[in-house]
Amino acid sequence: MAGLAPTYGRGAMTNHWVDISNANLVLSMGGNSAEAHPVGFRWVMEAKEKNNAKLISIDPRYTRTGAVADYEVNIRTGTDIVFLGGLINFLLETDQIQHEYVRAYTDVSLIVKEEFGFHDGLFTGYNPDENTYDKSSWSYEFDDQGYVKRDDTLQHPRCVYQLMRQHYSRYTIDMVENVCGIPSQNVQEVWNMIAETAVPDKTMTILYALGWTQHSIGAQIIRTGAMVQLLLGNTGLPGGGVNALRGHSNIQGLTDLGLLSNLLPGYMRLPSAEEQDYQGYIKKRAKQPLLPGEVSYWKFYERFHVSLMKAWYGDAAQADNNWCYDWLPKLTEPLYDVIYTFERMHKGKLTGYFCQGFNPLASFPDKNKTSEALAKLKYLVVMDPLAVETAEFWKNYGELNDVDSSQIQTEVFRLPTTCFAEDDGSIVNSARWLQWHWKAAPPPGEARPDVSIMAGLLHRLQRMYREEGGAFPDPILNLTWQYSNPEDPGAEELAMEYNGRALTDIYDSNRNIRRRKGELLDDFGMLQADGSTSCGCWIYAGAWTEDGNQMARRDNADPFGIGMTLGWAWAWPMNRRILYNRAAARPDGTPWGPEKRLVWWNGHRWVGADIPDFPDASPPSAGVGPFIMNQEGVGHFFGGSMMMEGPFPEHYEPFESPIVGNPLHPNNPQAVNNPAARVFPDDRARFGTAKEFPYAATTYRLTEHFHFWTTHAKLNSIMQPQKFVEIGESLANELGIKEGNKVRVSSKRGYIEAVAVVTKRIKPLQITGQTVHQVGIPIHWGFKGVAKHGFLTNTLTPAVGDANTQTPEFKSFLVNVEKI
Amino acid sequence: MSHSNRERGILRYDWWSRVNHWLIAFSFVMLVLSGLAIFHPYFWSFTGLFGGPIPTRIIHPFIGVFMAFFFLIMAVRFFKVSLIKRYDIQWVKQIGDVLSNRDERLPPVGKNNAGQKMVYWLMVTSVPLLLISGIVIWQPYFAPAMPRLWLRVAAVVHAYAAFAAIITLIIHIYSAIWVKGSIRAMVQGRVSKAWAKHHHNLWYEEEMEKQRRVEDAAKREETAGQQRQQTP
Amino acid sequence: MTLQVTRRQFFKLGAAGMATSSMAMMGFAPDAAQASIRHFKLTGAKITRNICTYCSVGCGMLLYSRGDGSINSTDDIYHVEGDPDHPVSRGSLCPKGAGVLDFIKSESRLSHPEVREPGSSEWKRISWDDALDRIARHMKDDRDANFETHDENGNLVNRWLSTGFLAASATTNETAYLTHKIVRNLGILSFDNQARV
Amino acid sequence: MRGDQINLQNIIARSASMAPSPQERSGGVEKVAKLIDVSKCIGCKACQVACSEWNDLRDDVGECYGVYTNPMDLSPNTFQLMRFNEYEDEQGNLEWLIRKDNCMHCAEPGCLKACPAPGAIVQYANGIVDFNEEHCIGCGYCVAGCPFNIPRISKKDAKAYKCTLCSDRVYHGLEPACAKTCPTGAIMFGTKEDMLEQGAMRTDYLKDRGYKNAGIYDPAGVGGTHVIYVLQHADKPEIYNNLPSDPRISPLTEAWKGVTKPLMSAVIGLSALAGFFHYAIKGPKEEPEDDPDPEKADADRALDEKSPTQALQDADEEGRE
Repeated sequence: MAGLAPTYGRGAMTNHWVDISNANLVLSMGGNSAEAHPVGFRWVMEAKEKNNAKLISIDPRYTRTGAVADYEVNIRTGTDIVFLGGLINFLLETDQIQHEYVRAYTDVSLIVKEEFGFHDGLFTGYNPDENTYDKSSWSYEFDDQGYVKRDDTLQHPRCVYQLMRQHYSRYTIDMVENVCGIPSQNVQEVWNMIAETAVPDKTMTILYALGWTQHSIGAQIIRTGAMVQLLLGNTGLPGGGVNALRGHSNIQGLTDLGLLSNLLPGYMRLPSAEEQDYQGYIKKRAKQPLLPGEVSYWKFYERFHVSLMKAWYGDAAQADNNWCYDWLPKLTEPLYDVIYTFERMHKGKLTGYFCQGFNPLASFPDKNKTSEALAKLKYLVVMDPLAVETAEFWKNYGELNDVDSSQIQTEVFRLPTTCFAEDDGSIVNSARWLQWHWKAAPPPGEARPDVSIMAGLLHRLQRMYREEGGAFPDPILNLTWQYSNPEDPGAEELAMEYNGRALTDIYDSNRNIRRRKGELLDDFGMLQADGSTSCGCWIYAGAWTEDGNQMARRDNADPFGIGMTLGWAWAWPMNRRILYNRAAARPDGTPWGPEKRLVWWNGHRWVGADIPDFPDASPPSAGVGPFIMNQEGVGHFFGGSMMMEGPFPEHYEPFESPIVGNPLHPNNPQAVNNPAARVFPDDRARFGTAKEFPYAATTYRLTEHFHFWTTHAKLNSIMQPQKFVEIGESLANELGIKEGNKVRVSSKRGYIEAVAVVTKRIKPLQITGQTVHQVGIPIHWGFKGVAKHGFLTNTLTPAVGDANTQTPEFKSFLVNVEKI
Repeated sequence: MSHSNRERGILRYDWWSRVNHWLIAFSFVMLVLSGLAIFHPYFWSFTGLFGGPIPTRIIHPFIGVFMAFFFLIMAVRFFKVSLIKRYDIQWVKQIGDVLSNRDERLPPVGKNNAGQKMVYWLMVTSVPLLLISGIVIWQPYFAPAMPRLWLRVAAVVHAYAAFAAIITLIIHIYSAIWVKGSIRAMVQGRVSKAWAKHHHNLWYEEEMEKQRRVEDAAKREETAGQQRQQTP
Repeated sequence: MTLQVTRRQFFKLGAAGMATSSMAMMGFAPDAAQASIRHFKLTGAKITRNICTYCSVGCGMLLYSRGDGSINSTDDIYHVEGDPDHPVSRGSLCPKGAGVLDFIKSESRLSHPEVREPGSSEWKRISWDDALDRIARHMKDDRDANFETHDENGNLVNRWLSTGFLAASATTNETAYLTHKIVRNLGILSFDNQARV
Repeated sequence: MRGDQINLQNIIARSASMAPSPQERSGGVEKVAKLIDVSKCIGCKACQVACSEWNDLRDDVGECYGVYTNPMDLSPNTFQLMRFNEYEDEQGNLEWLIRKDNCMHCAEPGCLKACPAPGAIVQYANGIVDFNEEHCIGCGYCVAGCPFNIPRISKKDAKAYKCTLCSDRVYHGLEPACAKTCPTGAIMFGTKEDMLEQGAMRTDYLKDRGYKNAGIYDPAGVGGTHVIYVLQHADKPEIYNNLPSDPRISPLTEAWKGVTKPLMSAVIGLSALAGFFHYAIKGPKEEPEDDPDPEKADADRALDEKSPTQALQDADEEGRE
């Protein structure tokens, strides 16, 4: 999650599900945790019971989370930074921050470059023609040794503390009321509740999901939340943190394993086209500490990288060929994300496309554009257990998918695959637990596991390249393939491959043997940069060791009674359950409070209920910071150059906003929407205005359904059979819509029809003196499956993404609603 | 058949009245048996007479409708003779004499005595109640559409009306057994003149009067015929 | 013939009827008052431990299947419930997980490879070998035609931009790892997963 | 199936049966209860799905009626249903009250009382009221008898269905499917004693949080229930989608099935007996021709031979006498 890594060092959920029960306050914002993750939400209810914790739900709608919340607030979609920025301002101005934590574990004292500035909604270095920033001024002042200058008194005008204070001084409570639409009295009450957790032994946990990510400023919203948790001293502690509640069962695993355009496994990055030099590539990524004595764990980047290359290319990867550095594809664009790819596909620049258990026609913004783009392919391969919409984009389903098959020349292959019940393997939950599962039954008919399909394709390509030659076959022909059954590699062998093993005997610094040749590695501490280890995903080292499959462990003992169950499955990194847990102890190594004991210094080493996320022999006196992935060892309020929009989160309106201008910068047209967002001209032409499309719409999931899968499952289809949209009572009255009426919801990009759910749970908001109605549109239902067929919601959504991740802005756009 | 009794005595019930009565009687007995079967576990085994519990539940309302139809016909046809007359009140006052078989002390009555009329009127009241309440609780056709309060009221009405009807039935059957000659009247249709004179004197005289007129007419006809024969 | 029922006969009929019904009343209606609960459907089932395929809470699941693994039987999952040992879910499942049986057994599960030829409006069943041969041929033709070894600035880039790949979000790590290993080494950059939508 | 037949020892009441249940050796069975804590319920319908999955029920895929509740009503294939109500109090505060509607398993079940089919409805010693479709005759009396409007008659087989409280699972030592699956712990299962204790704890908790009228719903009118609710507003159960505030077996049902049932049966039997004894004591009204007095009988026989004219003349004479 792109907002967390620039703040804390890693992009993952900081704590874990059961740990939510250790919270004193739960903030559910940017997500509807009760509906999207009901079982995880159990631990919120436990916190309420066990700690008398309160639950605050902040959402555009009164949701099922709201139904059991102690405080329920409705916010205009896409304005979370204003609310959280106002909170930062409130905490700083009333001095309700966790002082000891903030001073010791954050960057408040670091001094920023003089050139850095922020004027009328834009940071220094903006290039309006390219919609990009020159980020050279977004950095620290360094001393002679290359370390960052600091002022521990926090008085320096350019120390992070003062800059932050100044930046958020504009986020007053009136501004919050005006922009978010929450009455200031309610805002104040929520802020007061949150501020109570600034004391050392009380924690708030933040639960968020796509309600924060799916905005053009999504990553910055998340970062604002993360900053709040630093100010309150809630990160690293049990019952604290910023918890990204991931959507799919193994989306964490796929991200860990780098199945994104710019990544390699373990959050290593593919080189850009300019990085022709291997040493330069490593040097840039092997980040050295910026403060004396800090860990800055990425400094070992080369070990991880070389071990990956050895896992992929075996003996072909050698020091003298830079471990096959040249074989890796190089990036020109920062991301080859899906919006970019479908834009190119729409322009006819793609020949083929593979969808492995993924339904882009339903999942991507602007369905009509997606459909047109797919029609320009020569071939499309869909591997899926289910008959999904994408595989039939060429088939006419009346109004639901109005296409002319005869005009579509795409050759479409639909390959049946196994589902989870029919294979062995591990998946990673949101809390980074790798959990192994076992096959229970054979798949239907001729369905095959994805692994066997991928192997089948690879072998055919290898044969053709061997026989016919062709474009750059080296990496294809040299891929390691030491599997017992080359046609269908076993999950166990693959797990051992990504765990890593010694390729020669490995010795420690005292020449004691640590691992013999061929043995599996215990953890990433054993990785070597000299080619003597292989490891397919360095953060997973330790998942399958010589002691066996750690992911299959089933000891649920919880000796400390705070839910750490270290013997259940295996969590990356190193089986640590709460990230940055060094911060759960005071600088002197003692817990912040008896209720918040997690890891502590016992005089010799770090011990406790969790595995320390820290060098376990580094004494408190050494003053090493708890955020070991960050170069400074501390948490970042100042994001440096890591974010596209600037070092401090700033509010910009959604690209389709129901109001005119950005109330924070009414006079700067460049600062209305995210200035660093990438918008393709064709897509910009398909944005609507509030004049034509007056209502703010947001999309979401219902608890009865999972994306477009469960509309194929009868039980779930019975529970929610048909597509609907939620309309507030007052808007429904205005439009003469009654509960159960059919309505047409349209945006600039198309229309859908659905049943109206008229509800008291959506109330009109007062935004800068104008009434704004919000409309809720669940994403589920399509033209396949056993539920009532319906229109795809993404017919309506705009193709614009977050500037950092290109996550589409599904949560805020404009629609019109008519009764039909 | 030489020993035919067709012409003996007086015709009390014509063939349709008899058929109608017995259709109702048989249906009613079946209704009682099937109804009691699902009324109280004492009678559960009656379900065996109908092929099991579910057939019992299914068949009961159909018989009910069947019976109600024929009952309607009979009720119309028997309406006139069931109107209450002055002597009926006297008869009821002397119920002790009725029960003690002191028939000679009773006032002469018409075709039906007060007891029979009470049976008529009780049935005329309870059968429609049974029909309506039965329809309300009739599964699976009507009951699912009925509010639960209606179901409850109907169930109570059905039970009470059925109770009244069954008691009436028992009195009715017993009376038939008790008053010799009644069964023959309803099975064969005719009663002896003595029986008629004894139990329903007014009706007997009416009948005799009717027959006399018929005979007189026949005689006149005969005489006229003879005269024609004699006159060439 | 006329049916002549004397009163004696009438009595006899009634008595016979009474006798029959009293006999039944005295207990010749067997089973009537017995009750039996439903057959316990898990008896003898094989239990397989699994993790829910839907969201990222990662609840523990017990899959109950018929068939004991003997060579002449096939396993068939017929019930799913929560794994009470699992520290997060402790036996609970949400509405999606609780209904996952109908996902596994969905009528829209695919069972054989199919192709839709250009311009056609229907599917055609093909064999796995045909499907994989044809797809691999498409891939090779495209890759050979459009592979970029160098960008416009002359940098070595070794990439294949004219085919893209979307990876699943519920497959195993092992599948994902192998998929990454193959896709990246074909030179594909338009590679994404469901993390963002 | 025989092996699964629950020991009759553990049945404490059965519909339409005169046979007493065994009373001895029944001490080992504790009363159970399901506690539904509405204040912890998020209305996710996991219970609804798990119920259908366990009980092999698949209702029709219906349509959206403009509300979250779906299907719209209980049915033979929907044993339980989450009913949603957007409730605004006098101050205009919105609460989304979501109630799981299912059989309450009354200690004094109206359905059992109304049922005429022996053994079609039984109450186990643990308190579960179970329908045994094998014995159900489909009369629908249970529908009329239930104070909570729960049983539904199938259109396919004309039999009554409702929540069994997973009697099959409970018999095997498991909790009901809904209780097991409930993600938030809003549904709990245990002995009734424990559940009342848990409910009391939750009530105190809710009172601490400002719900002055929080309480347990265990209505005395039906002798208490084996499904009990914790309500935030126990003083107004009707705001939870018409949960009856004082449910009891309808007086009409009592009038129909209570003491009147044996009483009527007895009266019917007695009236038949009365006839018999009347006959025995008073004897029949003989046919006039069979008069024990031979003279009268002869006269009556003679009467039959007379012509109507003669008969009328005789009558006139009698009248003159």
